[in-house]
Amino acid sequence: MDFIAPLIFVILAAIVVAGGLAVVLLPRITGSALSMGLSFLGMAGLFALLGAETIAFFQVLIYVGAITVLILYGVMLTGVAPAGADRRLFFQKQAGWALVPLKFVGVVATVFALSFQSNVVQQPGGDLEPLANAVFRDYAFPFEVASVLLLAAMIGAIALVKRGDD
Amino acid sequence: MLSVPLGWFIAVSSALFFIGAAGVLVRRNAVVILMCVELMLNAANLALVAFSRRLSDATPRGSVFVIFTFVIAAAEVAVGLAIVLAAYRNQPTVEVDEIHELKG
Amino acid sequence: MDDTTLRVLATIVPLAPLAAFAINVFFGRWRLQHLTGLIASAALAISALAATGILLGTLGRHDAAIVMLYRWIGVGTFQIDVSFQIDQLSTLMMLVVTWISFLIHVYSMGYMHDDHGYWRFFSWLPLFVFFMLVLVMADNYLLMFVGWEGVGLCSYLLIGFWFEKPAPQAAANKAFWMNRIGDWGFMVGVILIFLTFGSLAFRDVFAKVGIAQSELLTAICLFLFLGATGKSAQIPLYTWLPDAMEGPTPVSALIHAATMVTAGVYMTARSTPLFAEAGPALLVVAVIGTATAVLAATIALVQTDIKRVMAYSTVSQLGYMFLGVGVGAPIAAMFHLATHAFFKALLFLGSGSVIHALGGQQDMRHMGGLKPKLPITYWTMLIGGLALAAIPPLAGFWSKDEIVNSAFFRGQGYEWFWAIGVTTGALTAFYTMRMLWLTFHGAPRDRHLYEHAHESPRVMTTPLIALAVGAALAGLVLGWPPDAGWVHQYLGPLFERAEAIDYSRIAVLATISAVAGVLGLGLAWLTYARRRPDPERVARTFAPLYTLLVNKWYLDAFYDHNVAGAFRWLFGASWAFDLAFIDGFVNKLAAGFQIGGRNLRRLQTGIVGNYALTIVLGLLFVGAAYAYLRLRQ
Amino acid sequence: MSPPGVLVPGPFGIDPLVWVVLRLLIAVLLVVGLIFNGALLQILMERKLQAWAQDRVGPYHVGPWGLLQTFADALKLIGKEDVRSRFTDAAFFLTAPAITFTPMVAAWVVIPFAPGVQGIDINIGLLYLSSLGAMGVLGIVIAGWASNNKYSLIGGLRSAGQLISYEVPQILSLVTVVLLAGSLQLTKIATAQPGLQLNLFILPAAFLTYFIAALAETNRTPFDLPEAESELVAGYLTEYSGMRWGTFLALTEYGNVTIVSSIMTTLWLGGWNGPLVDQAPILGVLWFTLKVYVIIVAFMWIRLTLPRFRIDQLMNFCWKVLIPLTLTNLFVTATLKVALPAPWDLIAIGILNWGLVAAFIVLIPRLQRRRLERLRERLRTERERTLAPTA
Repeated sequence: MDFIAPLIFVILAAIVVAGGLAVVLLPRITGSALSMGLSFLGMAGLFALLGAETIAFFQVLIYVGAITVLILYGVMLTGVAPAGADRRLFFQKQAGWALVPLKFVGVVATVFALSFQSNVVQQPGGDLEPLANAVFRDYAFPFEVASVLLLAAMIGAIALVKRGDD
Repeated sequence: MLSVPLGWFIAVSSALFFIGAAGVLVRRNAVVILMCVELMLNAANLALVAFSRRLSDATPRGSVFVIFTFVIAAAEVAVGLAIVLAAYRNQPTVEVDEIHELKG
Repeated sequence: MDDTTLRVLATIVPLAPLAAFAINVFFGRWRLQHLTGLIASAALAISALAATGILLGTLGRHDAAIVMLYRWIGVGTFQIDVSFQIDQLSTLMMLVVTWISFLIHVYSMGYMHDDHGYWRFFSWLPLFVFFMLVLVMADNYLLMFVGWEGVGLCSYLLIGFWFEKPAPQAAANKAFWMNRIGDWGFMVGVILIFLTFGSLAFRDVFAKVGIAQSELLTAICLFLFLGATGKSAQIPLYTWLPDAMEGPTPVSALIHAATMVTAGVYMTARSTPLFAEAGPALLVVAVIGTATAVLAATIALVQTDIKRVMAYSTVSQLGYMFLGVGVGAPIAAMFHLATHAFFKALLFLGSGSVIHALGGQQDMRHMGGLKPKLPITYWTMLIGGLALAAIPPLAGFWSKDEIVNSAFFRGQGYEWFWAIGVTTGALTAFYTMRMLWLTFHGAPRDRHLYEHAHESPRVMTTPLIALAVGAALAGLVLGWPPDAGWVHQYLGPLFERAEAIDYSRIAVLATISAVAGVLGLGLAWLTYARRRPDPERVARTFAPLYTLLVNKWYLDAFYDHNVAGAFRWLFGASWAFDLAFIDGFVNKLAAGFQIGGRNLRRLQTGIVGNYALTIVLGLLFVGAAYAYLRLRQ
Repeated sequence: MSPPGVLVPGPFGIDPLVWVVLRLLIAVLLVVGLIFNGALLQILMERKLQAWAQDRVGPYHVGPWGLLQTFADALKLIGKEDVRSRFTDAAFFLTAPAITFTPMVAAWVVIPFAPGVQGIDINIGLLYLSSLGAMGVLGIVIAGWASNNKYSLIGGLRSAGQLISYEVPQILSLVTVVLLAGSLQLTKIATAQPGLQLNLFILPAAFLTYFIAALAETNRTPFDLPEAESELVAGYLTEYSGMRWGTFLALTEYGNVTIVSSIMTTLWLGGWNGPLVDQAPILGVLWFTLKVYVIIVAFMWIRLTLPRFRIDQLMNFCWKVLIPLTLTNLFVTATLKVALPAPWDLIAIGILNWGLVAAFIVLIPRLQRRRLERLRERLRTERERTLAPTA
């Protein structure tokens, strides 16, 4: 069975990275949104592989179920602009110029990361209870603050998109 | 039974992070930029969970931070989209380099 | 009683009023309307029965039971629980609060019957009871503070109940501000307690009382007492209470006579272990209490508004309670608190009944001769008045006497407190008699009102009778024999006995104060019934004194002009300073930034991508620097 | 059932590795069979019930009493020509049915039919089900988008709004039950309701809110706005035909109905619990199926009884009625659970829950009546204003 976990990992990692690349490279914005959803799903799979099932399902619930749909909503409400990539090129050039060292650093980081050879340990019994204990006991106060943040974001979003006349 | 080295996860995480960062730089559509930011957040999440599982404390601190990241991501998308919509209503475009009304 | 039953009962006691509040505030407006009063009263009945159950179940018990509901705050070592301390003190308070509240709720169903804010009234009133119960049941200072603020809020809401009129609004604001000053003191006290003892739970703090420096402890106690003066209307923060009479009369009876204003006394009694070690703090309490008692009693002599007489009387009686705590007799203070709750609630409700009968007229100069018209009100108020005047064997006599006697037995110059207390007792008797006479006896001064006066409905008179029975008998039942009565045996284990009691002299002292009371009564009767001396002539003869009293010793005016003026001056000065220095500096700085910004704004392209690029470049720089430092190691 | 990934020897001496694969195959076949047959059965049931309620005969041509009608329909759908408009967005148009169908199938994994008869008994079963429920929205939005048709787009967007909104009361109702059971594991929740101590009696308000939210989540009447034929033709389904349509409507919708019914059965009706289950665990499947079908019939009954909401009513109902109600319920339940000791909390929670149900039943007609009156009032004043100059 030793080969199964790496195999699953490779498949999921491919999904995640390919999805991420598609987000950036696909010309159509709906395509980007869907590939983002795919990438998120793969990420959920990676979480599950790490033994963090609770996080994995939260990932599906929040990212796939809510954020992707929200983004699709945004896409549909703003209309799909034609992919006019050739209107103002100077910025793209700058970015491309910046990408060279960026990619270089990325590669270095990847190589560096591959030197972490110790295996990830999987604890028995899932991560629900330790997570719940941590969030609601040790991190109760930050959790409350986070909920206030969400509330503020919600009110802010409503205030931003509310039209003056209704 | 799980025999995937930690480094692999970190490698995927960093790859996704830089893909996201590149997307933020290259794409001009504000909604796509939002998506790329989400990708970067996700990459960070993966690193957090991976390290957290590796450390195997009694309290999975990394996972807790991931939950906070979820909150931040949700808030960020809500507010970000609201801003994009408001800007779109003002001037029907979502290309970030055409929205520079606030330029001083 | 086993723990589970106790837990359930202790939860029911505060939750029943809270539930009534929740139901009434959410549904009262549309669906329940005139059921709200019934709901609130029923909830209070449940609460009162549960409190009685707790009393019966814990009678033999000497240690405090802690009922922990849940951990409220647990951040590191800072741990606050929502938990109740059920001991003799809190049980006594629970009983007083729930039963008096129940009677007043029933009374209010009649009194507020035609008010369009009926449901609102019966939403705030149970909410008040809930907070009051939290205050008295709390086992730590922070939870107590929650109740403390909560009752303040409800007091504010209920004083300003008729907010469409300007006077209640102003009174509510005044009460709020005055209380704010006191609450500030209380809050500082609580913070100091936490910093000193590292805990806020009563049992931890009292156990560790020895570790604090004496000066610090004195400061803590004085700050706590500042809070008490605010809530319990003592000098210097008493002026809000008479104005609070703008609220509906049941509110005055419940909040501003029987329960909330006694919170300060309760808190001070609860903190006795702190005060006992705190050097001069107790003396301050005693002095302030006595001064307030005298001052308020003298003002009450000349008031013409029936409710204001009561209000100043309340301030004065609260002064007595603080005197009791101050001379080291918290049991006597609590005893007086309990009996006072009965007779003062009774007097307020009775005057409410009179006001109700006269269609809202509160001025005693328009009353008179109402005795045949309002027989039940008259007789019950007479009992209440005599109890207030401390005529034996009514309730007030036993408790007040005990307070002043404790001062006497303390010796060492404390006899002065006794002398002032007894004199004030005579004053009390005088204004009580004056109030009763002007209201019920003599010739009717306003024919029209007199003709239309009518006795209140059953729902209002029944609580009056119940309270009258309490006012008549509570002292004897709870306090006989002196210093060894039920209340002493019950509360005894909580407080160390301050002084040895010389029983042979009690009889003499009691006779003296009884005589003082009768003297006061007689003098008032002579003055107002026989007109010998004629009150108007007395007022003319002692014109300066009379003016002083009518103007409430000019203290209100002093606050309005001097204190407020001083603050206004301070604010003006700080504003000027602000303009000249801080703003000037900021303006210069801003000018500098403006020039800089004019030149730097070229960096601002307005293109988001550029900014993102800058961020990435910064990130790269930081990463490179980190890598360089790591590699050099 | 054994935890995933652990090799257990199969029956009849089958090799462990082979047994893993075999078990997977059997499970997949079982679930697929269940879904297909369930959908066929339920469509027939619904049509027969509708006919019965409307005093008609219903399908009766194919097979005895029309029993084979839906099989014939299915055959027709599969055999139909695959028609697709040229202006649709091919890739998305083709994947959308799969996106909604897949999470529905995946959800069956954790449904506990009887002790031991369950795909996998994970300790976060409810979270799993909720997250899968959230995924289905994506397919509907994509379908609406890819159809390149205004009706479809509006249907898809409406659906997304509806599903996201109603997810809130749905999950809040679930959390209320989880609070009492103290677990997210479906089997534990089911076994926490011994005998007649069903959650239905303790938490009827949560059941009611979940039921309503589930109606909305499965796009059933009175919440079937996304496919409201009178205003949107067929909503996001307009451009679909053949088996793609069948996957969307027949399989996914009925499959989702079955799943939410199973969740309700497990959470509120005690799952497989019933007479004689201790002796013969396999009987649990029977009880479970019976309970599920009772709820499904209730779904159909509601469809027969109630007219459709308007979109603003739908949103108002969710945000102004359902969410406050579920929040109150959750808050009260949590408070009581913490505040009171063991036997008392259940009693108090039960009483309060029934009170909430009563309040809900009293309140809703009142609110509706008031809305109606206000509407009439407005119409009348408007009419008067327009008529005034002529009169």
